[in-house]
Parts: sequence; C-alpha cells; structure tokens
Amino acid sequence: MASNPLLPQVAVVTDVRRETPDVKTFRVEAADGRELFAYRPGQCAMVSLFPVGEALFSITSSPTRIGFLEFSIKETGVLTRALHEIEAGTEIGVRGPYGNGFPVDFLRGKDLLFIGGGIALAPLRSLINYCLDNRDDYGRVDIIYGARSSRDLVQREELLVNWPRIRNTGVHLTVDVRSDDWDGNVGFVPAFLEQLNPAPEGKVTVTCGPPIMIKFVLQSLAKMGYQPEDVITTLEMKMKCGIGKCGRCNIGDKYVCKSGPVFTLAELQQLPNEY
Amino acid sequence: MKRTGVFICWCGSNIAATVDIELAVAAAKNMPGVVFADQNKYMCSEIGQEIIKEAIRSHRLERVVVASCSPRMHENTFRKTVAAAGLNPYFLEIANVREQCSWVHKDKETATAKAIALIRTAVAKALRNEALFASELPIERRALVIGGGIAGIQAALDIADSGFVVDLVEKEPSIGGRMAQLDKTFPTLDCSACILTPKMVEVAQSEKITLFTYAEIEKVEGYVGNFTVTVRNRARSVDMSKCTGCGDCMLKCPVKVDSEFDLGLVKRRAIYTPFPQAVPNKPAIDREHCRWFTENKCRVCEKICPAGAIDYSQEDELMTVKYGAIVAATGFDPKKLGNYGEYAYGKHPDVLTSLEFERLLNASGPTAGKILRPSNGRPPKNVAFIQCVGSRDKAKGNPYCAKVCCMYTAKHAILLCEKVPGARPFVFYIDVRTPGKDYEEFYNRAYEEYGATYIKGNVSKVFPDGDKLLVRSVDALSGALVELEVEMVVLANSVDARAGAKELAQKLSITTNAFNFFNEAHPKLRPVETHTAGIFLAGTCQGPKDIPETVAQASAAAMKVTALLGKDSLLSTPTVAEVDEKLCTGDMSCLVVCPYGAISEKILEERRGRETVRRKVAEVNMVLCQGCGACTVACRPGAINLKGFTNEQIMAEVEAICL
Amino acid sequence: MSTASEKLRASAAEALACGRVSLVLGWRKKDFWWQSPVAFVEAAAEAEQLSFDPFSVYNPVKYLLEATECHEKVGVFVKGCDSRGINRLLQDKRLEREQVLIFGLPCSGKADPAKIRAVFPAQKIREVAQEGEELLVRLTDGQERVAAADFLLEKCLTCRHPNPVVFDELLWEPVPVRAGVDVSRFARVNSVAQKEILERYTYWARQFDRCIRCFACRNTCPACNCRSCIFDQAEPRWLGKASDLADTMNYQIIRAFHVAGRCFECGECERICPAGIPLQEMNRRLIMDIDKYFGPYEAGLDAGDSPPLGTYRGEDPAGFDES
Amino acid sequence: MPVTREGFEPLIVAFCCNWCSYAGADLAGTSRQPYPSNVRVIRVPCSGRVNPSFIIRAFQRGADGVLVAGCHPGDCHYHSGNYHARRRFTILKQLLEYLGIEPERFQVRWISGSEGAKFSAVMNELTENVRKLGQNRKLRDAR
Amino acid sequence: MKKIAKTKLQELWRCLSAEGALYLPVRSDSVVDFALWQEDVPADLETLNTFLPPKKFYYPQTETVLKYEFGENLQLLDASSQAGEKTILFGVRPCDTAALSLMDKVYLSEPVDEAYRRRRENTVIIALGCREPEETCFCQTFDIDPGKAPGADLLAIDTGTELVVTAQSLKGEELLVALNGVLQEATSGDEIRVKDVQEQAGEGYLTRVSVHGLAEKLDTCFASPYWDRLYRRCIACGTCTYLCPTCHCFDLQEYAAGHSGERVRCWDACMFTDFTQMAGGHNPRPTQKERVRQRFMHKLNYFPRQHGGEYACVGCGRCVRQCPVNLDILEVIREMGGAVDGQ
Repeated sequence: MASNPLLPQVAVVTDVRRETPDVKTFRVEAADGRELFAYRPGQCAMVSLFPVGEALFSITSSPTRIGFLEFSIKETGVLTRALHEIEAGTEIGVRGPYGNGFPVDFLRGKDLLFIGGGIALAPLRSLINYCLDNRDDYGRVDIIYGARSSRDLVQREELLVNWPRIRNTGVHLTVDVRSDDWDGNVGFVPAFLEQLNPAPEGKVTVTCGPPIMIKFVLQSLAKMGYQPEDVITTLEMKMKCGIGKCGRCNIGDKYVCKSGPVFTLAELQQLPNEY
Repeated sequence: MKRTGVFICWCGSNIAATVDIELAVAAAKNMPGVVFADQNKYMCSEIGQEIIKEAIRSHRLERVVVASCSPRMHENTFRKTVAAAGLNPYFLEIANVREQCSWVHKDKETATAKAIALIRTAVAKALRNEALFASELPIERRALVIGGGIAGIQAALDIADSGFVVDLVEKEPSIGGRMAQLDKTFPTLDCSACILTPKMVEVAQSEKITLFTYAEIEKVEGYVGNFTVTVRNRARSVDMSKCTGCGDCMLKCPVKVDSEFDLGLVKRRAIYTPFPQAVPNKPAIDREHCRWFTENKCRVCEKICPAGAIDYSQEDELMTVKYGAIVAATGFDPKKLGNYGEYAYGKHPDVLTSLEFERLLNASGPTAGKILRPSNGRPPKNVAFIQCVGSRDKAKGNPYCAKVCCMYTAKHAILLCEKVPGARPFVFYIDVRTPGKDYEEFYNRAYEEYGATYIKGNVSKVFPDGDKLLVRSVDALSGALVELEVEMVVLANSVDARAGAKELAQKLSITTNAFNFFNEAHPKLRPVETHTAGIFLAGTCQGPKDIPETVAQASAAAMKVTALLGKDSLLSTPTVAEVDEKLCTGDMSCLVVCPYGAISEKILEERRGRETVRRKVAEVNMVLCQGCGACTVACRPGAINLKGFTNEQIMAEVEAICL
Repeated sequence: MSTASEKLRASAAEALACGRVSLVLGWRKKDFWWQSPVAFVEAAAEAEQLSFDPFSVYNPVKYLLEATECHEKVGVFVKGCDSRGINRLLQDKRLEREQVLIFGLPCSGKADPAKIRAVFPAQKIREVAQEGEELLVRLTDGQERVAAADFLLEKCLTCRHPNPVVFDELLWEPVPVRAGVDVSRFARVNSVAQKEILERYTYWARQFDRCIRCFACRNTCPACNCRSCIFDQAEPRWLGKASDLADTMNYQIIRAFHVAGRCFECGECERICPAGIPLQEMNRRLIMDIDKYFGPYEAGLDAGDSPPLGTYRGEDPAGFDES
Repeated sequence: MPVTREGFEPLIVAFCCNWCSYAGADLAGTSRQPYPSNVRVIRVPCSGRVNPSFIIRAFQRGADGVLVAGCHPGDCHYHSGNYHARRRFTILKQLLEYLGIEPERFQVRWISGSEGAKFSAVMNELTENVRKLGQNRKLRDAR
Repeated sequence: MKKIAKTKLQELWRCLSAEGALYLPVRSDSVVDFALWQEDVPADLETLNTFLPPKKFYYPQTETVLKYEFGENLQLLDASSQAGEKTILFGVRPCDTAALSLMDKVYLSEPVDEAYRRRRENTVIIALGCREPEETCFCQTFDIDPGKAPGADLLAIDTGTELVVTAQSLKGEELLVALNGVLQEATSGDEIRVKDVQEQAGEGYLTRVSVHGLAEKLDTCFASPYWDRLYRRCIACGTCTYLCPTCHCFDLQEYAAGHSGERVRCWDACMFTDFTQMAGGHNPRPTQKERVRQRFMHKLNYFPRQHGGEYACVGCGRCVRQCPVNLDILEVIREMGGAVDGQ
C-alpha cells in the first residue's frame, strides 16, 4: 500500500548544542533506533514540532557519520523559536530526504573551495565533512567562512580545531564586527575572498549564505575567473510539502524542493530571477 | 516550550478539602510545558515559598504557576518569591483555585476538574508570559497649584515648606478666594481674615512660591513628572514692578462697577483690588469697564499714578513652564438662584444669599459689619434662614447636600443675635447635619443660648408684604401651617462647581462627575488623586466641604506632590500597551479610546527597497498608560497589545479553559 | 451635449495634460459587455479608453492606497458610493485630501448583469449602453430599449447617496435620491430578522457554508484598509486557515464588526462575493443597531466626524440585560 | 422548546474585569455563594480589554455560554473602558442573535466588587438558561 | 449505450445514491454547486459551471493529513487511509473532467498522494456533455470537446427529452449494469441525436483564443513590462485560484488542543501575501506583481514545461466571470501572444 508522503517519522532529539546566541544544533535519531533515511550532503528534511508546525531544514550532518541526523537551526520565527526551547529527549517528526543534494561525484578529484556565511554553513558542513571523511577522493579543501561576530561562529570546534588539523585543508575565517576576543580577519566574506584570491584552476566552488552575500560572492568569483559550471550554490524558498506539490517554492518551472536546493551558477542563469 | 513549574496550595483544608491535590499535581505534570509540579499546605508560607525558589533553581524553571487563593491576595507575594529566585516577577501566574473554585463548589470531583482546568489555563498563559519591566523617567521638580483660595494657599505653602518650588496661579487679581469673603468661621467663630491673611502674606513672601494672579491655565500637555503647562497672564495694565500699591488710582477712577467680592452690594472702580487685604495688593484694570478701553478717553489713573505704573499697552502673556505635579484647587461657586423665584430673591432687596449676608456681617463689608436691611438701612428684627436652597433637590437643584449650610446658618443665627440685640433668627430646615468636631455643640448653642427657632419644613413661598416679608411653610413636625413675618430672608444657597470647571478638567485630562466636580481616583482610598497620574485635588473643586476639610485635603495633596517630587525618578506600571509598528496602520483608532491621552502619533521612517518612506504609527507613553487595554480592541489589526494581557495570552487562556 | 464617457475622458485628459495629477482612476470597457474594470490612466493620450457605462460599478477608491505611494496626486472618478470610500480613507488617515483630485459623478444606479441575462440570452448580447433613463441592449439580431430602473443592482436600489459627498469637480448635475430607500435599505435585514432564531441560523449557515475564504469581500472593501489584517496573522491565529463553518462565522462576524460604524454601504463585498453571500445584510444590521442604540449615523459622509465605536456617552443604552 | 439534557453541564467562560467583577467573583467565594463548577473565569484588566474575537474563539473551542462582566457604568477603574465595552457588545450581541445564535449564550453584566451574591446569581441563571438550550453547536469548530 | 427520460431522473438518482454518495449540481440561493443529492431538491443540469469545480471531491478545501498525540509519547496517525468513500459525481462538465487529468499529473506523480489516489479510485464520474457554450467558455482553446469527456467513467448527453449515457471505463460499465433497472437501451436514432448534440456543442463559441506556441513565447516574458501594468487591478483575493479546476496549491496547518492535534492541508493561493512569506521576513514575491505573474506563468509556462506542454487551464471561464476586477487569463493569453476573437 502506498503511504502518505506528508506523514513524518517519529524521531527523538538526542542532543541540543548551542552554537551561537541564536543558533542551536539538534541531533536527531529514529525513535526505534533504525536509520531514519539515507541521504546525500546538501539534502533537506522536514522537521515537525508538535503542535507548532513543520519546516524544511538542511541536514548539516554528513551521511558518513551514521546513526543520526543533525540540523543547525537559527531562531527566526514561531517554529524555530519553539524548537529552541526543546530539550534532549523531545520527540519530533522528520520526513525526507528532500532535494537534489550536492553533486559529490562531480566534485570528486577536484580542489574544493567552500564559501559560507552565517547559518548557511549548515548545508556546507554536511558536504565538508563528507569530503573530509573521504579525504583521498578530493583535492585541496579551502573553507572561507564569515559570521557577524566571533560569537556568531557556528560549529566553532570544527572551524577552529578539527578542520584545520586535517591535511591539505585550510580554514579562513572572517567576522563583520571586531571584538576583543577576535584576532582574525575582520570584513565581509566577498572582500575576504578577493583578498585571499584563490586561483580558479581545477577548483569547484560551493557557496552558501545569505542572499546578499551570495550576490557579491558570485560577482567576485566571476571577476576571479571562475566558470558558472564550477560555481555551486543553494537557494532558499518557503516550502510546505517538500515534494513539489504545494506550489510555492518554484523558480520558473523548477521546484526548489525537488530540483534544488543545489544549483550551479550556470543552471541559475537559466532561471527567472526570482530568488 | 518554557520550563514551567506548578505549585498547588492546600491552603490548609480550604482548597485541599474540595480539590484532590494529588490528582491535580498529577494532571499538572502532564500539561504542555510543565516539567515540575508540587504541593504544599501553605504555599504562601516561608516553607512554601522556599519550595518554589528551590524548584526554580534545581529544575531550571522559566515560568511558575501557583494554584492558590485569588491573585488579588498573593500575586505580589509570589512575584517577590520568583524574583528572589532570579526570575522576572512577571513570569508568575496564579490559578485561583480557592475563591473561584474550592470555596464555591462542593463536589470534589467536579471541583478538582475545574481546578485542573484553571491550572491548565494559567500554564497556557504563563508559557506566553514575557519579562516585564517598569520604565523610569525623570521628574520636573516644580509644582503647579491652580487656584489661590485657602486650598491652593495651603497646598502651595506645604509644598514649599518641603523645599520644592511652587507656582500658584489665581484667576482673580488677588489670592484669598471664598474664605476671604467670610466674616467668621464655625464653630470657633474666629475671624476668617485673621487666620487667612497671614497665610496669604506667607505665600507672597515665600521664596519657593511664585504667585501668578490674574492668570489662567491655557493648555496642559505631558504627563506625570513632566507636565508642560501654558499659563495666560492676563494683561493687568499695571506694571507690577513699579506699582507701590498706594491705591490713589482706585480713588480717582471715575468708573464704578459692582464689586464681585462684595457680591454687588457695593461698587468698586474699574481699576481695583478686590478687597483691601489683597495679595498682591496691586490693582488691575478691568478693561471691560475702563473708560480708556471702552471709550478711548480718561487715562486718569495714568495721570495720577505717582509710580508711573499704569501701562495700557500691556498684552496677555503666555508662559510655558514644566511641572512635575499639579494641584487643582479651583473652589466652588455659590449656586445661582434663577430657578428659585418663590423665595423672592432678586425681587426684594431684603432677600439675601448667605454669602451676601456674610458680607453684611463683615467689618470690611458694605455695612462695615452692621446687619442692616438693604431696603431701608435699618437692622432687621426677625430674620428667616432658609436652608437647602438648591441642595438636596432633585427637581431643580443639586441632588447632593452642600455640606456647609447647616453650620454656617447656625453661625449666622448666632452672629445675628450678637450683632442685633433682640433680633430673632428663624431657621427652616430639612435636617440639621452637624457631623464634625464641636459642630453639634455649636448648633445647640444657636438655639439653646441664642434662642434661634428651628422649624423643620420646606418654605413654599416668600411674599413681600409692605416693607416686610411673609414666609410661608409647614411645620413638618406638627403639621401646622407656618406663616412668619420677617424683615430679612437669608437663603442658604447650594454649592456649585466653579464655572469653567469642566473646561479646566478637559485641559487637565481629568474627569468630572455629573455636576462638574472633579473626580478623585477612588472615593475612599485615593481621595486626593485623580485618574491622571500627577494631578491632585484640594478643596471644593472635588466636592462641597468646609474649611478644615479643605485644608486637610490641601495638605494631603501637598503631601502627595512632595512624595512624587521627592522621588529620583518615576516607575511606570509594566503592564502597558505596546505598538507593533509592523502591523500598525496609523489610523489612530487606539488614540480616541485612550482615557489617559497615553497614545500619540509618530512618524516612522523605514526602508522600502532602496527608498526611505515615512508613515504614521501610534506610540504609547508608558508612563501615562495605565494598562486598561481599551486600545487593543479598538485596533483592528491587533497592532497594539497589552503587556501582561496580550492577545496571544488571552487566546491561549481561552483555548486552554475550554479544553 | 457630450456623453458621460466623453466628459470623463475630457476631464482626465485635461488634468493629466496640465500636470495636476499623474494618474487618473476611472473605468474602461473590456471584452464582455458586462466588464467595466477600473482603468489606470497615466497620460492624456490614454484617457480615450475611459468609459462610464451601466457596469462602471467597481469602487476604484481602494486603489488609491497604493497609487498615492508612487504618485504625488491622483485623479479619481467617484460615484456617490465611491466618494464615501474616500471619506473612509481620509478618516482612517490612509489618505490626505490633497493627494487626490476628485471628479464627482452623480449616479442613478448601475445595471445588474444577472438581471439582464435573465431577460436577454447572454450569448446574444453585444453591448448594453445607458441612454437617459433607458438601457439600450444591442443584440446579435437587433436591439431593444428597456427601463434602466428595472435592471439596477440591489445596492443601487437602496442607495441613499447617489451624489458624491466629497469632490473637487462635479461632472454633471446631481440626481435625485430614489424614493423609499429609507425603507428598502433595511428591507432584507428585517425580513431575515423576522425569522425564527433557528431559521435564521439555518439561513446564515447555508450562506456561510459556501464561503471559500477567498477574502474578496475584505480585499475590495475600502474600510478594510489595515496594513496587516488580523486574519492573515499567524501569532495569534485569529482565524484558522482551514474552512470550517464555525471558523467562517468567526471570520464573517469579526469582519462585520471591524467595519461596524465604518461601513459606508457601497455593497461591493456582497456584489463581488463569488459565493453569493448576502454580506450587506450583516453590515446593514450593524448600521441599524448603531442607529438604534447610539443615534443615527452614516459613515463616510464627513471625514471629520467620530465613528460611533470610538466614542461613547455615559447615558448610552445597552443592547443587553444590564441588571 | 429544547429539552433539558440529562448530564449536560454547560461550559461557561466568563471574562471578568480585574477591579470589579473578578473581585465580585472572589467575594462570591469568600462568602461561599455556590455556582456551577463549569463556570470558568478569565481575568482581564477591564471589560474594555475583551476583544470580540476572544468571545467567538471561546464558542469555537466549546464554550456553551460566554459572559463578559465589568464594573457598573461610571465605576470603571479606567474611567471609560466599560462604556466602550457597552457599545461594542451591544452591537455584537445583536449581530450574534441576528445570525441565529441564542441570546442567552452571550451575556454582558455589570458586577461590582461588592456583588458576590450577584456574581453567583448571574452564573446560576446563565448556566440554567444555557442548559435549557443544550450544547453550543452553531459556533463550535468541527474539528 | 443506455438512456433515460429526463422526467425519470429522480429514479436514476435514487438508484445512484444506493451505489455511493451521489453529488450533483444543485442551486442554493443564487449559487449552483455540487451537493449531496436529496430526494426533494432538484438538480440543475442547465448551468454549465458549478460555483466550485469538482476538484473539491478529490482535493478538499480542508483535509486532515495526519493526527497526533504528544503527551507521554509522540504518536502519529496517517489520516489519508480513511479517505475515499464511494462517491458518484453526476453532471461533471467536459472541461472539469479534463481538469482532473491535469490534477492527476500533480497528485498521482511520485510521490503519489495517497488520499487523492484513493478518492480518485473510489469516485465514479458521470460527465454531462454541453449543448451550447456560455459566453465565457473557451475550452476549445485547450482542445477540449464540449460534447465529450474522455476522462469520465460515464458520459451523459442531453438529447432534449432524454439523457443518453455511454460507459467509458470499466467502472462506468459496472455502474451501468447496476442501473439496468432504470435505464433503457439506446437506439441508433439516439446515437445520431447524440452525435448531433456533440457537433452542435462545438459551435457558437463567443470567445476564441489560441495558445499555440504561447508557452514558448512566455519563456522570455518573465521580465516583460506587461506584468507591471497587469497586476495593478488585482485585489489579491483568492477567487480565481479557488474556483479554478486546475489550481492545486496548498498549505499545511496545525490544529491542536491539549495533547492532541491534527495537521490539515488546505487550499492556498499564490495571490495571497503570505504564500511565500518566510519566517525571517523575506518574501521572494514581495508585491502583487510577482504573485499575479506567478499565477499566469504557472498556468501558461511552468506547468507546460513540467508536464509535456499541457497548459494548466481548461477554459471553463470561472475566473473570467467571477474575478471582481475582470483580470483574467483571456486577457493574458491575448496580450502575451495568443489571439482573442469574438467579443
């Protein structure tokens, strides 16, 4: 018998970590100990908190780490505010995976440049850990990440400790606002990118961040000679179903929940400018 | 969901006898958001409060619900408890399971079910409680007293005595008010002027008090601690800095006008002081009657003035001053007797109002203190005093009692006997009311010592009969018709609110009763405050009262003022309205229903695309707002909300209470 | 003598040409004989499209909210009912008087396409034009003249103010008020009110059951001019999104309450309701009660008056048991 | 005439202003004046705070009767809140009746802080009247 | 092929209602809509467009998708398994029948919407051919034959005094067998009359528009200034979308009380401000212009691009007649490249 695609699975929040003043990471496992579902980096899932509602979030864990899903969630609305109030042990609903995910096969063997800003490290982190867990399959990895201030760096331990220790991997951090506890770079991501000026040859760029950051990063990348086919980004739209039926997340004839959220810049250029 | 703790009180057996506490605790534990539930015999006891504090700490509670007696009993107690444990006091909600549950329901099962519903409702609200804070604002350390009668004088002196600066604004050219018009005061019969004038002088000499006579309130803006008042200083046509008060001008002025002070019994000049002991004792020109202003000739006073103080070119001056507090002490008007033709007032010169009679008694009055009939200048023998003229009269007067007439009539009777040997006072009364220290004794003296005849009965008519007056009444005690021939009739006319009281109330944003007396904030517990914070009442502007009461109230008002001005800053009530500017349409539906003038319009600048656009939104003055919430319903888009009773909270309560 | 449409065109063209306004709202003819939607005219040359015919009924006033955001001054043609909408917006501080140039159009009523279709086969009708007191119905096979009064919209039959109450220019002479409107205005309300209580509920439940929550009634109403309607808000959820009879009643009751004392009886909510819900019967019921309890009041006549629900008198009677 | 249902206890939601009617309800308790336990009070600062939406929502969620209680006219703690409430609920009540909602289900009363007995009496009366009508189905949500 | 005299329809309906819940067009006040058959309520077989299209039977305006309890443990209950009672729709017009096949493309494509599928499976459609178009009909634009309804289980044609009924599916044939008692065999004369009616039905269109090549044309029209003009009249009501037989967007909402609740799916409309409004405040379609464009681009470009060139419109004309401001798809087709003849 066919099942209801809108019906979530019951899952348990097994850990809640505070990342920043307004971001928490939730570790989620199936209530019965099974794997919830298989997924690719960059895919999303619908998370339900009863009786508040449901929304789509990027899976921030890597499928290479088995047994759980992780979501990094920023407090922005009613549902996320409620999620921020739950504690480990709370049962929630999860359904997915949705979306296309990152093209991990296309990336194989290439040098990778990750550019992220703010909460949008969430989908990137899944891919970064995936690549670093399969270290031999990929070339040099560089991660450029920016946050509002040093307090707003998500996944602090990975950014500051774990990733830089891995061979052939560079982490370059910047913050918008100077503070006493920060001795790194201060400035916006696009400017930082141009300052670092990584050569485009043999590199694929994956960038996620707020729309305004993406806009200027794409401009910078073009200036630096990156080809649209080698620039990968993700889009964000309001979604209700995740399965291409509720009709609101389309950009042109593409439903972001099904055909996205990952697009190359080349693909985006084919779509109407409504994002 | 916020981590909520529920604490259920037994209140000894008050609650526990009717509500199954165990069941309620178990039910509470299962409510959304509740992470802890407990019970105690007396939650308000030290032990009970300690349980709450300990649970807040050990269970990291973020919201607290106490199911106990009415919040009107212990809301503050428990707010302090949660505050002591480090939570915002407004994170507390009370479920009223005593007054509104265990005490009114007998059946344990249904009462328990209701208690659970009430707890569930309180939890639902508490989950949506936000931290609330009182806001602070500075205070202008200057007081304004409106009205320079005994009430205003006393209030000003007391405020000044506490070290604060006071402005006293009086409409007439002199302070003194009604008390200055009186001869003697009951029940001690000491001379009114003798006790008043020193206070008037004290006002004039006080360094802390600035006197503005011949001045009126034009506009009042702002709010408690921060009123901005515009005062109109009427053109006096006399340069106060030059005038020495010699009075020459008043002697030479050719225009004669009825004296307001003497109620028209004598004339004053167009340039005048209301009475000889006036403070300031400097005249003003009555431009309505002055020949220079009406006919463009004369200028006698200018010529005669040795100090060159006359200045016809003066204009009204508006001054704007900031005050922290205001005392309204505008007094009363004696009732006009147009409706009472049956007493022949105005038709026969020997029918007088009590205040006119008072002037006859007064040594500085028209007859130099001799009681003489205006018709023939001879002393009267029999005088009828008719009480309750226009008082206690629903048909054509005031339904209320004017309070002072019984006593001053007794005083008049006594003084009549003292001043006119052999004269006989006849007092027509409905009831004689003498509550007050030594009042009954004073009244007793009037008829025991002085032989005043008290006749219980309404006077139906006063007929002029030759040079006498015939008073017809029925003796209500015997039922006999009474017809009395007298030489003078004195009408104890009622006490009305001061003309213009309504308009002043509007300026002050305070309310009046149906008779235009200013409303106190609470008839029992806040008798000198008004609904508008920072505005206080003294004297008869609030309702009829005698001098000691007036003075007491004035001192009370002054006390309130000094208590207010003595604070470092003001704390507002935290449960005030709040505007969500995103939702606000700016149509100001809220403003029109606000009884406190707490809402104003403000222009918001916001980004729309690349442009900056300006639009109107409402703004709440957190100090003025008293938290009634009328605005929240008037606001169709729900943009104005009431903290502590938000739409979200009440909707959640409704949903929970119906479960 | 020029026709009404010509007068509109001339006024609009003149106002645009001399720069008094940069946009004029009027009506134009569309594909079907019964379609006369609002036209946005931004240049004198475009004024030609304007027309005023038996179907120029839609109230253009609400478009002023957005139009005045990008135009300093907007010209607008208003019938009596529409003009009261202007006062509505003025009173609600959503519009400043100097932002609009108002051309007043005295109006003896607009035609109801349903009434015309009931007499003439719709497929045959090519055009319906106003000629004095008559409608000229052009059919595929000839033409007929009928009395316009027999084909009026319900809302026009009960109109108390056919002449604009606020305007800068009046394009033609005022028209008389239809006789008997004071009675007919409340006739439908009274006939429903006279039903037994259960029958009343059944009647309204049937009406509301058809409501699809399209919000056309709200969106077209100049009195519903909030920046953000409570019914669209998520927290608190004043109105459920699911369609449920009780929740629909919630919507309809609160909608009516929000326009109580503010509804100026243009009747557009009812006219455009795709579900045929007699909304005006609710709005007018409230008007009746306001008249009865708080004294006669008509909204939209004077932008400076005080709507009855923002004020009170101490001696107001109560419409409930005050004991 | 609707028949009284066996075992039907109407749910009454009462919005009481903090200063008069809530105090009146407390006084009913202090003086042990009983009324049915399905009467449940929501405390609001003033009857002028009661939004008609709250009333409809109570009916939607299952209230069989709703009462709004405030200070007597002239006694409002906030001076004019109950005057505004009087206007609002005068027309709301007529509208509800017009739509076929039984008038007994929605009541507005003025109950002072000293009228504990009145509070009980009103609640008993309201409950009885609503009991006769039976459950509110007309304004109640289906789900 | 069977037939029945129109005077005996009550009998037919009585029999049909024994087979399942029978819905047919009924007039209520001024509105004709599908309603549950009642013995004494006459059906309206003249009006072409019902108020709401029959999509509401497959895809109700509000439906529960799951129920939950969240007290001690979270329990989720699939509500779709309860959907799909046996239903018979009588009098569905060819355009509305065609619309269902468009709806199928959304709800029967992977992942299949179970509730929709069950309802679709358990519903028998008895289509009623049109005799003459109304002024706003333009189904021919989308190659829909007003005399035929290929997606229906049974097709009824009104030949004047009789309805001639043809089975078009297995479900239809089964139903015809069940109705044996009330139906008569049709004659060859009836067959000719049916043909005549069907041919007649295709004539007399007042509105003729072509969408030939329109989808392709619109590929480049996203940024057209036309949208800047078009939207201004739109009052953002949902009339057009709710009345449209092919519009299918929905929202999911929670209804909860205490420890239980349900998630409901309800119609939503791209015309509404909050349709794409995100929690953080960003709205990718911030003004009515983008929303109006979305609706028409969806119908005339995106949908065809996603579904093999088929437009998401069947020319029923509901939006043309009911739009309060006369802003409709005919206008867009004409302005953007199609041609409107007739009026």
